[in-house]
Amino acid sequence: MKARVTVMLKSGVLDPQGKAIGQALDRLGFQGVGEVRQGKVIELELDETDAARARARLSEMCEKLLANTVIENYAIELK
Amino acid sequence: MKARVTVMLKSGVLDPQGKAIGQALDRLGFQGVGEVRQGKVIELELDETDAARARARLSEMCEKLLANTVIENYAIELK
Amino acid sequence: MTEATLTHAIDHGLSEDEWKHILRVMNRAPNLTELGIFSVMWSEHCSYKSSRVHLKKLPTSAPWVIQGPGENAGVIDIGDGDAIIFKMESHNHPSFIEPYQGAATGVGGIMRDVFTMGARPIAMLNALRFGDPKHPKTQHLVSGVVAGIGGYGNCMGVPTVAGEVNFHKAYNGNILVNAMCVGLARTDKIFLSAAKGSGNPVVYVGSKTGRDGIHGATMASAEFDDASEEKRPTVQVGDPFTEKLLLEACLELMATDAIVGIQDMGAAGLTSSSCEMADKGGSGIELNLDKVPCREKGMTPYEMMLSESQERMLMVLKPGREAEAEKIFRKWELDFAVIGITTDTKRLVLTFKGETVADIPVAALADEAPLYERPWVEPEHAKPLGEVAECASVGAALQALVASPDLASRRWIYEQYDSTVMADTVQKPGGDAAIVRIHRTNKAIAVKCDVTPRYVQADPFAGGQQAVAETWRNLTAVGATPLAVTDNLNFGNPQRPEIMGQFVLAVRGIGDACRALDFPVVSGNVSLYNETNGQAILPTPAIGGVGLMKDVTKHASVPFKGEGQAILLIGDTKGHLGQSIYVREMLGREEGPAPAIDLKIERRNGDFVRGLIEAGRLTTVHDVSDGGLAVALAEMAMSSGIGARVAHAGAGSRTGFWFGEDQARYVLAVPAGDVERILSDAKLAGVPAVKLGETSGTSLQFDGEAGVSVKTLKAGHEEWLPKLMAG
Amino acid sequence: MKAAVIVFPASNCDRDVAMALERSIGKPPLMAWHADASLPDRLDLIVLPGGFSYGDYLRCGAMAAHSPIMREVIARAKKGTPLLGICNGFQILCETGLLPGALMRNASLKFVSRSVAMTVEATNTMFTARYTPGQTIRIPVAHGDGNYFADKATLDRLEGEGQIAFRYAQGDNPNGAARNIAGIFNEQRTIMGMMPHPERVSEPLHGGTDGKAIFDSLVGALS
Ligand SMILES: Nc1ncnc2c1ncn2[C@@H]1O[C@H](COP(=O)(O)OP(=O)(O)O)[C@@H](O)[C@H]1O
Ligand SMILES: [Mg+2]
Repeated sequence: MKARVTVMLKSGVLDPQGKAIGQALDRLGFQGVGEVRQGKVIELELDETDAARARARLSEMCEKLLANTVIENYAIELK
Repeated sequence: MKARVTVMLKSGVLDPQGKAIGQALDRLGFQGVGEVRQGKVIELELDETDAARARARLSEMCEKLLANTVIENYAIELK
Repeated sequence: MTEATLTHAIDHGLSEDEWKHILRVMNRAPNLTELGIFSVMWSEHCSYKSSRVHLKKLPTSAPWVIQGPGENAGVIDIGDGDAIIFKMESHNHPSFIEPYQGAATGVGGIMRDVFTMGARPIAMLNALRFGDPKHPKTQHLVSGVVAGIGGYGNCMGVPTVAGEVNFHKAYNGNILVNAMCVGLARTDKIFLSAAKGSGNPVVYVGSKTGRDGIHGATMASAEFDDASEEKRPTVQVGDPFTEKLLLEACLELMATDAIVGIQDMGAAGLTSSSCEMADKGGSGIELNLDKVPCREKGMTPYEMMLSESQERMLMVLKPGREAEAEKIFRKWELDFAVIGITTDTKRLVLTFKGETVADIPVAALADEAPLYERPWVEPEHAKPLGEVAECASVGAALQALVASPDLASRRWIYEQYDSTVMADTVQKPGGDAAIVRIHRTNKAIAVKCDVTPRYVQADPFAGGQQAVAETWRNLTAVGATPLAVTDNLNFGNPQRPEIMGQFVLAVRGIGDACRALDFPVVSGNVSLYNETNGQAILPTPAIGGVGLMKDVTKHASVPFKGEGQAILLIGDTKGHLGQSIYVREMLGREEGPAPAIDLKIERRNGDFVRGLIEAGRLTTVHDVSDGGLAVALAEMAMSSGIGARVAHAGAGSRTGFWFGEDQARYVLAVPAGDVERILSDAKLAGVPAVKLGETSGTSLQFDGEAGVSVKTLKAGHEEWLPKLMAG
Repeated sequence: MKAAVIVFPASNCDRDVAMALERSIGKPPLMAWHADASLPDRLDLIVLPGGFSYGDYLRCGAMAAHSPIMREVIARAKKGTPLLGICNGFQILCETGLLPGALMRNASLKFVSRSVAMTVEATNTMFTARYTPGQTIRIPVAHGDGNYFADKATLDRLEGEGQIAFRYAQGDNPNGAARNIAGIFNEQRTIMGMMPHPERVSEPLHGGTDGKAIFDSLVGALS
């Protein structure tokens, strides 16, 4: 099973990278771009067929390693 | 309209971060994790209501700034 | 196996004559894998086919040279059993395509060249050339290249301590990224690349092999019809983490005596490393490609042999030592595989899935590689500069010059480089040369790289001499005794006689200066074809020098140390304005001859200054280079916040005096009471020396003009690059 | 005094901090490899050095925080063994939760390597006793992720409880850190994490010795 974990900074935590992208887009002439946030995406292959079990394992990976929950949220998608 | 751009290294391009994450998961005792790849995700607000136009603008942003198409692929999702 | 044809050969960048030559030495048509191997080994990059005849004429020996050109890097003796191993290398084209990764992998590559010989890297330098600051690509390239150099070097924990940066429109389509690595080893623990002996295991260590860097053109062959564009990344991604592990693992193994020979897999990876090791060892090598650690499925022998995946090494071990070596590499979580054996056949034999897929006499790849004496013409001599109007205000001109592209502060760049890791950096970026102490000793090396491309363009011979002289001068200015250089010769298309002429003459100039200054060339790199649509770069033979200071506490630096000190000028000032920054920036003229070089005078003046530093009589020195005397004084003032009052002290125009770029000059600041003795010592040594004025206040005052505030000068100087980079 | 420096894959200031410790203690510290699961019984100080452990991939310090030896380090720290984390070591301490907050990407988005001015905020600790209260010192930073972040309540608590060790001088904050924080303590003041590199200004040839007081303070308190 393929999974995708998206890790984003919590709202309220300043995201200078997102801000810099927004400014660069503006300089390049792209108008009407509102807030920009940048995060990480991690794609993994899991040898798991059960979705619930896969989710549980992925949550554990996120809590332990993939995200720093002091500053980041994560979301899990299975494909 | 909200959009999400995912930028991943092309397959075949070495992804040292993905590799290191895979090894770290393994050390943490998560077994059965296959290939791991890490990429970027960029979430944007666009003042656009037409999906086709939004896509076109996002593609242009990717080509010009968000992705380095020499080594990266990008995917666009509208929400 | 598909037999290769002339068309394949041409697709691989070989000429028809070279193809015929292959048929002759092979006595048959090669297959595609073999052709790929020939194309790489006979490429300009590996064979130096256009440059070798000329490089042979460079001076390469001195009593302190342990290893000259020909190995992965040059080695010099710095006493007490310590050796310095160093080399410079270019990553120009990849950095233009993908600035971050191109520059990063350039740094990684040159580090491997140095640690493969047994040295721990202790200092990094970089010589960068970008296009016109206003060119739409420049900002992106600067930011990517600098981040890439920092990203890799910082992670490795090696301080990046010096470099140089120029901007010129001639580099719009071809930037230059030259990185230099300096390492420290013991003289009795230097590792060479010869694969000596027969029956010794050939071992692959480091990262896995992927399809990195296999070039589009060479991929156009039938064997890969199903390989999609996706599968053929031509830009390599660096993994400094793995490189750091590889460094530590190699040094750990090198502490034993298990290694016969070792060589990094640089450009042309497995092909060049195995061929060169066999060639140097007078042996043969047989590789079983099934054993090569691969990152992707279905890799062909052709791909494995041509891959430029980074962070890999090839070693030949003494038989029976495999387990011990493997244990070390496993500890560092690196791939380790015995992939072959040395033989006495003097052939490179590759097997894959039980079949022989290549069988080539090693000599054919190495000794038989083509060698060209390309036709060349002497470039036209630069016309005399003609009249230059007297400048109205030295201070005002200076204010503009210190904020011009080639003179503005490089702080924005070097503050992205960790310059103090290893805790032995004594002079950080910002001095004439960087000083790095030899760990746990009281001695140090000084390092710097230099070239003034506009001089080389105007007069390749004098420009070549000048590049060496300026490097030598920068090392001298901090108090070091210059010992040896590495070079990175960046030029356009050598098949154009006028470019070849630049190359030949510049190399002669370099050789001449190195001979005169006892400053031999121990390693180097050539990068040709730096041109786009017939527009070549300025000829840019970068010189990287290393000097030694026996007592690190006796060194000099640029900033004024206090008010009331006397300012002296060492060396003769004729007021040479040809090719100066002044006429370029203030008058928009890139004209006139390059300054004349007199190496006897260079040496005499430099030896005098160094003698004073070594005697503990001098701690404030700055050499005079781009922008002339006024700029040198401004740099001393800006770095200290202390001003000066100085007056024209020679014949000729004020413009020439303050902004001329005559060579072999230094500015000193000394306690007022020492002036007389230093002037009389100079006279005895036959060294021109004159007092210009003294340090005072917070502004710089020339010939009684209204002073320019040092603070204002500094603001302009510091502002230019950050402004450019902020877009 | 017995000190140990933990070496992770791609630590790169381990040797530098060992030298600084050696100068202050008079003998070299023990170098402990990350894969070792145990540490010698009696240890007076554990140091997590700077560098790019695991390449700083994913997040700085994240992977090192989970390496085998960290379990032992955490156990010792909880029993009160003093722990000093410098740069990457500070990041690791935050990732393990031994210190609150997180070190985010520099606000400039660029690696920053330069000397910064900072003030000593607390001197009644084993790490900082040799400084004078409010002293301004200069120590180099070299990092890409030194932007200290914690929620308001945590920051208030750190300030209220005297858990701030160093602050960047006004106008010299190199990374955007909240409230100019350059270094912090745990509640018991047995753990200190800091972004600047004191080991790089610990002898005159470094161009400054402002960092040496940290090592001297530790020697004074622990031997
Ligand atoms: N790319 C770079 N990386 C590191 N340091 C640099 C770089 N470019 C310039 N510098 C530093 O900035 C200072 C000025 O450089 P340069 O003008 O080339 O010196 P000089 O005129 O003495 O040859 C030197 O200390 C040099 O080492
Ligand atoms: Mg200089």
